[in-house]
Amino acid sequence: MTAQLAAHSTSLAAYSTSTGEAFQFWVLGTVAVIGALCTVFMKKSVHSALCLAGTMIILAVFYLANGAYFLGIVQVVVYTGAIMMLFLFVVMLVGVTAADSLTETIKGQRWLALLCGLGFGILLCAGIGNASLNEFNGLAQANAGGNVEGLATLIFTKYVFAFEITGALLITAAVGAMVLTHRERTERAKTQREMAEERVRKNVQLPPLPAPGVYARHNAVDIPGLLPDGTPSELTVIKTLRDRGQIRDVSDEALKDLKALEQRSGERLGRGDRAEEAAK
Amino acid sequence: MNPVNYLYLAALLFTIGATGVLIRRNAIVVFMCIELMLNACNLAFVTFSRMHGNLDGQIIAFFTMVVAAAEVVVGLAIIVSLFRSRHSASVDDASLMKL
Amino acid sequence: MENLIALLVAAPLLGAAVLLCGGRRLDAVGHWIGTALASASFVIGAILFADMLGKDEEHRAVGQHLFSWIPVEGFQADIGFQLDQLSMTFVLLITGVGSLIHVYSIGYMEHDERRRRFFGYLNLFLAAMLLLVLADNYLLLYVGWEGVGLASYLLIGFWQHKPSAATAAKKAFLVNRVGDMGLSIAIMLMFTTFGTFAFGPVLEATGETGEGKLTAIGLMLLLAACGKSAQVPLQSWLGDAMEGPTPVSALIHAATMVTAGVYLIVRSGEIFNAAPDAQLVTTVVGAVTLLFGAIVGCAKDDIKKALAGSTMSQIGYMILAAGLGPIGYVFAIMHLVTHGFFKAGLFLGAGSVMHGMNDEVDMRKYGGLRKYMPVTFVTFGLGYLAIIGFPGLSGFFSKDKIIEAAFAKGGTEGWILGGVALLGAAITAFYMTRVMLMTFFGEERWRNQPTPSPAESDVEPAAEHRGTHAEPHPHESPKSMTIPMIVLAFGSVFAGGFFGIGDRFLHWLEPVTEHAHGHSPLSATTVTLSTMVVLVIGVGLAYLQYGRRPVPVVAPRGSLLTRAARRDLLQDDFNHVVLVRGGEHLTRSLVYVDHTLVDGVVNGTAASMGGLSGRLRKLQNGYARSYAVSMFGGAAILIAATLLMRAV
Amino acid sequence: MSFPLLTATAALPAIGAIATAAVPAARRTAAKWLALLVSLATLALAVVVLVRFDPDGDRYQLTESHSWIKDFGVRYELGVDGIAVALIALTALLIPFVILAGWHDADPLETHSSRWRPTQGFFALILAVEAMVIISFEATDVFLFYIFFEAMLIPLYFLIGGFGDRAHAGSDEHAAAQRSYAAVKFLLYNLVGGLIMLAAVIGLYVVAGNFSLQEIAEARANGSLDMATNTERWLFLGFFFAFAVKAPLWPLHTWLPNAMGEATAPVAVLITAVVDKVGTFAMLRFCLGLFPEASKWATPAILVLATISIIYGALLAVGQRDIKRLVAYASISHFGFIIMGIFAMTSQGQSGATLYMVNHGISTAALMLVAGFLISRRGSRLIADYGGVQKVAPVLAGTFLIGSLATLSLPGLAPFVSEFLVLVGTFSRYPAIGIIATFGIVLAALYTLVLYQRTMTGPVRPEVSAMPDLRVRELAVIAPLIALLIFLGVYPKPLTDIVNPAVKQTMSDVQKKDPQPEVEAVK
Repeated sequence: MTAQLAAHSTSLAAYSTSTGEAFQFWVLGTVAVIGALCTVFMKKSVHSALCLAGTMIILAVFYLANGAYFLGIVQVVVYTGAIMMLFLFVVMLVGVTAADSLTETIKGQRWLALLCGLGFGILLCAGIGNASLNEFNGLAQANAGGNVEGLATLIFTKYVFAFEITGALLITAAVGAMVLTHRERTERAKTQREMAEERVRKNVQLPPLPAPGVYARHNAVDIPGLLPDGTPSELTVIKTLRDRGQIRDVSDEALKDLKALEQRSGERLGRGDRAEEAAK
Repeated sequence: MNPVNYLYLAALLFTIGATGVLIRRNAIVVFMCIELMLNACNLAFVTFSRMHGNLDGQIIAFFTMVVAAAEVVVGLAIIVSLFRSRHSASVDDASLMKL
Repeated sequence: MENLIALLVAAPLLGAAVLLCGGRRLDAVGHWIGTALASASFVIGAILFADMLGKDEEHRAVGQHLFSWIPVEGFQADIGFQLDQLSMTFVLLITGVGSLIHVYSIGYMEHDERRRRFFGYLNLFLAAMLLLVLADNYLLLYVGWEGVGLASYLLIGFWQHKPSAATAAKKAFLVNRVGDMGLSIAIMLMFTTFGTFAFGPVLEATGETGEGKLTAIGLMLLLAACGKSAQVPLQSWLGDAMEGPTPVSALIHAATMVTAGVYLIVRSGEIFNAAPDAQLVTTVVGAVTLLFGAIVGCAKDDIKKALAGSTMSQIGYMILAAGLGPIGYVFAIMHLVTHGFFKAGLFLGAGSVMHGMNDEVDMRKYGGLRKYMPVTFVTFGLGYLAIIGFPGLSGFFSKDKIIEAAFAKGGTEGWILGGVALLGAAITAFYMTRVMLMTFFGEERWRNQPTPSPAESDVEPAAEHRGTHAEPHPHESPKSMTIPMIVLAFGSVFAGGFFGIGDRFLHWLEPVTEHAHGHSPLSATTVTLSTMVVLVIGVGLAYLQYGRRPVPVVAPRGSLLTRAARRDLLQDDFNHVVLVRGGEHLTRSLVYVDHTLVDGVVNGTAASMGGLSGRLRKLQNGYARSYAVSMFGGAAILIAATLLMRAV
Repeated sequence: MSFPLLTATAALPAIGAIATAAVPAARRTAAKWLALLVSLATLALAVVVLVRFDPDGDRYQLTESHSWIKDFGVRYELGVDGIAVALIALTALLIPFVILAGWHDADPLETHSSRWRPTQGFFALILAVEAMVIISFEATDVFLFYIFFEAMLIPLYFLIGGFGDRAHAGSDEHAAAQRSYAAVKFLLYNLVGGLIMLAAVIGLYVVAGNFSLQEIAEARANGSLDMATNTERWLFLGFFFAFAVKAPLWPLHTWLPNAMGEATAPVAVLITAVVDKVGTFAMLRFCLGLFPEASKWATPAILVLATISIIYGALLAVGQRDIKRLVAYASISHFGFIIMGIFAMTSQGQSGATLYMVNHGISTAALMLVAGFLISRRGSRLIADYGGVQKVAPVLAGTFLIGSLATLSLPGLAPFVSEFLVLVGTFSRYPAIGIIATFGIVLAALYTLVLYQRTMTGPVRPEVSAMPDLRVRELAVIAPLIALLIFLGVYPKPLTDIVNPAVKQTMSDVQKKDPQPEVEAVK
């Protein structure tokens, strides 16, 4: 295609273009407009992005047709290839399935927007029509030494400062994007041990809540479970019974049993004195 | 065909893009519309370049692309962080400018 | 010799400055300084008088130009003095009576802790009054005019802690200001008419302008005189001014300041001569006040207020005489001088009585005092005889001449004015006899009066804390008080004769004021005889009323006229209702208008701006897209504008 | 080139302001002394200006001229005529008293932190106002004048809003609200006036092509600059409006009572005695100088407004309950006299108006500062809260009385001279207006004496029974002012000598002659 287009370049100096280019313009132009409209009116952002990518590729073709070979390629590679992919990534990140509602929430916004758009478009076209733009010099001369070379000459001579500054701008933008999206951890992640220690320090509910029946001597629903220290936990009885006060407290016996058990095991292990100390 | 038609096309695309900016609420789509407007401008620049027979228009278009790239990077980053904090990419949600 | 004129003013002015700025360390000697400087002024006056007598009539008027006061393009006001016979008369009266009253005050104010200040104010008054009579132009006269007003204000309100005194002082100043307005308008008229306001040029040029202008000037001068001399309709302040210490009443509100109006009219004689309408109004004012004051004087039980009514009435005589033109000027001034003697004497006597009676002022609580204060009785009695015009005493000569001159005015006017003057003489005899009888004769009504009278407010002036509130012990006053009374009594007896016999005073003053002999329809003897007759009638009526019958301690309700006269013939009530109330309503409504309307318009604008911006704020809904639409619309408009501009 | 005396006179207080502001927080006494010294040095410079000024010399003297904004022909042009010299002297004279009187007005309260530095700010702002006022009097370039005319609003805004009267009836919040209301009102009124003036200034540039007062006046006089009648009138109205707000003239006056009521007494003096004079001064210099025909055209309306001001201000003063507001309304009445004198277009009227500016400055300062001392003792501005002060503080009462007497223009005190000149000047051209204005002097007696009676006389109220008499510092403020009042009342010649030639010039600007007295006219 490039070659075909390059052949056209000789005729670019003319007032009007070749029929081929005209044909290409009307077909692809229509598609481009449709693509643009779809970009605006598609409900899903993925679809919008794809339509936009299509429009951009068509624009790349038009660049080539206008003798801007370098830009045409860059349009495809950088714009469509890199930037639009970036868009798609973000769309994925935000949620590809999410469909936007197109109903307008700001009163009169849509009508105003359409009115302004229409007016703006008409005025712009009127302006273009009004301007005497019939003289077309064509790029044959400018592109004589090759389009890329021509551009390079300009960029590195006349526009070298702008070029350098845009370089700086790009770097700044990259850094800025990093800063914006990067979330700094303000503190070190806690280890499991630290979390456990914290719970002990707070002393709210050290172990997980006991299930009914744990440590129970009875498995009736109206008997509370016992906490490790032997006290009954009313939380283990269902609320209805608790409200009615139908809780059978068996903790005294249980505590007694527990004490006897501890004493016995203590004697056996020879830790009597320590138990005494604890008793004090 | 008169190459001026390219300019009309550019104007049309620009207007469509602008209207899109105004009526869409999804920040990403709004952003895409902006890209569309930039592209329309680029088309116009390229056409002007052809009209005048020099490459300056193309240079401007080139710079536009670079700046657009930078803008996209920063803009998308903003959208991402907005989305993170608000769980929404709607531009209407960020209406803190209201008194 | 002319250079001494300034010293006349400077001496008391220096006294005022020293005493008022001197601070407490001068408390012990302040009254001596004040008296000394007042007397110094008198001595200078006497020297100048002697000098003046030594010259021919034509060269007696001298002047002293000090410096240019307000030099502005087309407007020359100078500080300059003029001493002619008229001024000389006043200078001697002012400094003479003034010095006597200074002496009197030493005793009278002995116990007042602010005595130094009192003497400062008195000196200030002397300076201002001398400035008034010595000025050689109206503007400087105006300075003195307001200066005496200020001194009067300060002295009436000397016992400022008494609200009544403070109010009276303010009232005096305000009413005087209305008169002052007349004087300032008169000066402005002179300026636009004559281009100057110095006495000489103005009075010489009266022939060169129309009568209308002169009438206007004359009426404005009369307004000023009414304010200062307490003439109807601006008389209301004088009665209240008796709130001041008695020496003040004697000096300022009897002998000197209140006569400034007469001076002004006599000084401006040429203007009045050329404006018969103004003269007529002057005589009417004088006649009305004459009766007004006399009637008020009959009804008052407060001895000072009765005397104040008398003062008003007597000045009415003078104004009447001054209004008569050249036939009356000399007699106006002559009565002024004799009145200065006897009225000051009467006031000092009244002060002496009050001094001995625990500052009681209600004559119904006096009675039979002649035994306890013989000197006061005699001097007061001589003053009394002088004022009613007892043959041979001062008042006889001066008042008689005025009545004669009134008749000499001619025509119906002459008869009316003369009749009024005669009637006034009768009433004068009546009320003065009433005062005399109630105070010095009859039973001792002050006995068994342990409670203080309601006239004495609970806040007593420090100076008047002399006795307890128990029964008063009438006693004679100290020498410093009686001597001035004796001197003044001497004047009351002999001044009239001295002036009147052989027309001495007339010849003295004639070069300044001119004099014309009127053609009276009645002979001088007839007038004198009728005066005698009305005198006897007045005295007789008073004797029947107050001498034969006991005087009730509590005032009877009295007739309608009596009650009205007690209230100053309702003039104060009129003032209160129309001016005070009306003014209060006016200011209050203006304050309201200022707040709601004038301010309201501005605040309303602000509020509507606020409302508008409140609406506009809603456009700022915070939606970026909404803002983008306006930007986009703006861009479209810009394009349209560009296209339009290019198309045009 | 000679020493730029005028610049120095204005620059000294400006530098002083910066220096004062820079004094550290702890050394606030040093700041006070510094401010006082600077103001005294400025006074010394003003005296030098006064001495160097030759009344019989050129119209504008001690001129300085430098190019400033070339593109618009804006120049830094200074010069003084007799009127300006008198007013500069007044300003320089009053500021030390204002500073001395406000010695403790901006001391930080105990509740403030130690780093709080209101004192420095207060005195720096006062000096800043002084600098701007002085340069406004000196500027002969319209644009330069405009800048400082407007800029002085900024320090004043802070002085009113930031340093209110501590004697306030309401709570602290209420006081603060009132204060900021007063400050904003002051600012808005004057800004609106200034805005309209700016439009007129620009209009003048469009018409005349430069901003130089002298050049424009000359061009107008020799006919090379011809303004259409309507243009001239509109421009005149634009200028006059701003000055009438500042002056203030009825019905643009309502900001003054608020501002003076809420500000501390020294600041109130600064506003009414100094700053407002810029308004009347500018009427004389700019309105009459630049637009003589339009001035004559507007005279009847302005005289009517001035007369309304006189009577209305006095009547409202009678109706006030607040001492400071009373003085404010009295000032409105007095400004009516000044404006009347200016537009009467007679030598007496204009000389009188100029003297009035000076005398009113001194007399209001005397009355207001004593009132301030009184208020600071009792902590209330309401007249009804006082009574019998005379008994406990006789010196205070005496000075208050003299201030009151000066306000009612008692002969022998300075204001009488000027008031009478204004009245005579007006009367000789417009007798009816002169007579109506004369009623103002009766009303003046009413409001001042009622004020004196209610506050100073009568039985001693318990709240004032322990009131101390004037202190040495306060006496040092009042005594010179009173001495000056008396001196200028008896011997105003030094002042009239300076003012007369300038008035003559102004009269020739408007091409008016004094009406001739009837008798001489006959001759």
